Amino acid sequence: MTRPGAITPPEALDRVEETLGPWVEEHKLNFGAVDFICKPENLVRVMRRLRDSEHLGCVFFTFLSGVDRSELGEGGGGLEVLIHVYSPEFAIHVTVHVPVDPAAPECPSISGIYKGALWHERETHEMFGILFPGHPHLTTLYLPEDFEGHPMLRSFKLPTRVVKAWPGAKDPEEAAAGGR
Amino acid sequence: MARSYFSQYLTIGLFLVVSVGLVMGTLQLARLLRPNVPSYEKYTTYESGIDPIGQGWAQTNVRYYIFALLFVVFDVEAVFLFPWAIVFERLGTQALIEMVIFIAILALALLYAVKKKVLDWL
Amino acid sequence: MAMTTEGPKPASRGAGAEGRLQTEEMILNVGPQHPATHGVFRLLATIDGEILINAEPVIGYMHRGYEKLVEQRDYRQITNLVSRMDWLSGINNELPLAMAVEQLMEIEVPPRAQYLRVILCEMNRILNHLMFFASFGAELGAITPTFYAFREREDIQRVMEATTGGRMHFGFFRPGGLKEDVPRGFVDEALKGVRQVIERLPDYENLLVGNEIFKQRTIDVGVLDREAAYSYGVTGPIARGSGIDMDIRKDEPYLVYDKFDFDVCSAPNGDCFDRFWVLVGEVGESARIVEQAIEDLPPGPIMGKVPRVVQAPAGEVYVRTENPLGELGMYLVSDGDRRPYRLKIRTPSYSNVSALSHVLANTYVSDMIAILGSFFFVLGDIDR
Amino acid sequence: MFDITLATWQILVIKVLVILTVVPLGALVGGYAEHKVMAHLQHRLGPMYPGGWHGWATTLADGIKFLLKEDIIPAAADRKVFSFAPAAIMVPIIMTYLVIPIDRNLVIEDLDVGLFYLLAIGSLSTIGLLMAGWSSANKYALIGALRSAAQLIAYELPIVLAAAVVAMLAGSLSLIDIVEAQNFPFAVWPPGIGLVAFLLFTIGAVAEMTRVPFDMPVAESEIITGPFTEYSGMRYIFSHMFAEMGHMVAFGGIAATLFLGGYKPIVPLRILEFIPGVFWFAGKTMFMIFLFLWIRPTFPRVREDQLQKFAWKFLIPVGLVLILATGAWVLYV
Repeated sequence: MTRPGAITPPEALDRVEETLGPWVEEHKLNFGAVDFICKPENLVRVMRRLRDSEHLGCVFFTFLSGVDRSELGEGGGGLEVLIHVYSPEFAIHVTVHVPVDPAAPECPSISGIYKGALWHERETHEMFGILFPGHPHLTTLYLPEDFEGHPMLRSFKLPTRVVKAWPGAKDPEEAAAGGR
Repeated sequence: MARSYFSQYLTIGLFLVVSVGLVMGTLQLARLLRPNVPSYEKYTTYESGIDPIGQGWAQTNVRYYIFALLFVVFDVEAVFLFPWAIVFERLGTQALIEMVIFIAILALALLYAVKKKVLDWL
Repeated sequence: MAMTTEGPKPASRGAGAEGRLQTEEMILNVGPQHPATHGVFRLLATIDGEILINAEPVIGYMHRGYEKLVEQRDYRQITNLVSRMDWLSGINNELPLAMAVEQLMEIEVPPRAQYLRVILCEMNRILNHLMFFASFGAELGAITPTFYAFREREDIQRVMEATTGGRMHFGFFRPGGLKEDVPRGFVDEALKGVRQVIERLPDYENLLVGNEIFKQRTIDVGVLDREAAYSYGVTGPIARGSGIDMDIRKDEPYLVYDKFDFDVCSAPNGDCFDRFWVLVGEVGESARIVEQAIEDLPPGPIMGKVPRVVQAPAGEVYVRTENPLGELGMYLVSDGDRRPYRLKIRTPSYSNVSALSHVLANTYVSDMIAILGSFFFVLGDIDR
Repeated sequence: MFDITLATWQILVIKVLVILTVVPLGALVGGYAEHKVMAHLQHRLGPMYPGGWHGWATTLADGIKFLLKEDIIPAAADRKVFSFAPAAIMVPIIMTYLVIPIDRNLVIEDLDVGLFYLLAIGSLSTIGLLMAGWSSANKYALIGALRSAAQLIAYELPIVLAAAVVAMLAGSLSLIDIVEAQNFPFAVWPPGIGLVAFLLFTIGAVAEMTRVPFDMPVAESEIITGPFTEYSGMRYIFSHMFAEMGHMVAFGGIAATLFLGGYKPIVPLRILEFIPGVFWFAGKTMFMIFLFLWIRPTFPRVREDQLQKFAWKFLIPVGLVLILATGAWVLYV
């Protein structure tokens, strides 16, 4: 941490807890980044606080995406929206996990707070099928408009791999055993 | 004098015919040599590889017509300038002063155009 | 240079004589097949004569679904896959993946490998920046810088080729270290290459930066203000051209970047000229880093203690590196398998280009090209 | 009415034939020079293979290739105008060669109003460009055509004013008279005036040829090739490549005639007169062409509005002042 004005991760965790305490859960440090879970209904308030609070100043929008944790094994969980923001002033990394209902995935749009989310939300929408109410123009970004399905969900299998397994050896043991 | 004058125009006419012939002849030669394999895609209008939105003959904002007007002003000036240019040495100072006045009027027109900001677009 | 930091000016139609004329706005497709878009990138431009009213970038023409593909492949295979995202800076793309796996597996990378990673990454950065130096000039109609920049690139590219066997897609970084050690003569050739760049760069710079027409075309054109840059998540030379001094190599030094002496180039105005100026400045800084790294290059192994099968333990990590075009981040979710459970790739060009429509409103059609050229992006990096 | 003997006809035909071989030849050599000069300015070799020696046949091969290309007229285009436009662009350019004196006696027709004729004929190609752009029914072509029209008329004026200065100095519009009036080339004498007029003319010429830095109408990174976007094969060559080269040779010749003393030796020395005028003329023309070629790899391109402002706010006022200065100089010095 050599950025002038940077604070250590534990300090950052304290500040986040102090500022956002009641609205977020399970704050912890994960490889130097503050990591917490936020319910969709609190998201807009939390993100605005993160950006505008003078103790945090997370004005830099890194990314927004989704994770389908349905096959992650024990303690996995369901579908979530993943947001990462950064504070250039204090060098704080914040990762926000927003669990959404897999049956009717919906998460408020934060594109009014971070303009960068405009594209990221469109991508997450088409890839995971998550709706972002409040987004001004929620259309497909990458996929053709008539594409069916949401490719990044775990239930969406890559047809090529279903039809035909990977032809080569996948790891050294297999290769030694006579694979290609 | 008259004869040579007309023969000069005859030369221009001949040259015009020959140069049109040169261009058209080459195009005809190309017609004999080139292939012709029509297909639908070849005859579509190019717009960066996708179907054009709207048509090419849109009524665009021609900001340039102001320049055309300005050009007319100055090109008319040129018409007067060349005859003057040849004889002004014989006519002397008076001719020069007259031209100064003429050019000053035109320069005023240009100045007016600049002041009206017709040269700025944004 | 005027110190304007506000966004694009509103259209104040100068001429009093017009206005009563009936004109139509015209929708013009710039791209996907257009000389100025560096690939299949489309800009849906609404124009009114020579004025660009607004422009909406349309992407996705070469979306390859990397985030899905990596879920089917093990970490070894992914190395070669991510190398193809940003085809101008292949080796930089491999770095965050290797680092993410190393962090989860707690692998210590030997110093020689770290130094070599720095050298290769910075040489790749020079290649990338020279490419944009070339293309920006070409877009503004100056063709000569293209050839000069490509001549310089070739010397460095040859060193990279001799080392890794590839000219664009290297596949050289592995979790734990490098594929193999550098060949004999690497040190001399690499030093020769970068010293040549340092020596000739001022000349090339003057070709454009010192040219009055170039200044006219770029200064105060396409201003991206600081707040918008933050909000859109703009990084790299573009953000630094808007007065943001973020550089991950300095802010959170990874590899051994904290051992070298280099400056973060930045410029305050956020116009095309500043972006370009930062880009050119970074070439020199990268060359300096390579010089220092080669001089201090320690001997030793190039591979840490890595198990035969790379299997990242369950966990999540976000690793970010300073790609030539900005912050390349990879959010790796692992369930302990040989394959990543989820790998979110945050590419710099994607965020940078999303800010384009903000900058492009109310400019000249000609400025659009200057702005596109100064928003250094690679299509593969946007579409992944 | 016309008392033209057979001999006059023969001479005329020979002259026409000579000029008509010079035009394509000049364009071919100009094209080759463009390849090679630019390559060497950029530390590279340029074409090396066609023809054997240093790729001398490159442009020839290019020409034959384009001759064999399919001619495509878009379905949406206005067919008649579209196919006629290349001729409308090319013919006026060829017509300019009519009055350029290659040697004291080698000129097709020494018109009394030669200079005036040159300017009048030269501005006709604008119509061809507009025809090409409009008939293509392509947005890029339309933008390009409007740009070319605006640019060509704007830069016509500096050329006209510079030419008027020459006419004032020489007291004649006949190009032969103009050459004869130059004991020293006008570009170096009279002091200052000639040089400024020469620069005005050169800048205007570069813009008229739509070459860098004034190549907005055909800026390939913005509007593909402007008015010629939809053209292919021989029509493309005539409307763009050949027209540009023909223009370049023509402007080189005109500049050599008006400012550099045409077919006369560069300094009025008796010893130098044993070299035929053709060589002097060719040398000066090539110098001008080299100048035009040199400009291209040196500059980026300017923006359309900057280009217009440069013409209207700088070049034209300078030209007007220059005319008055010339008048004063001729009368009182």
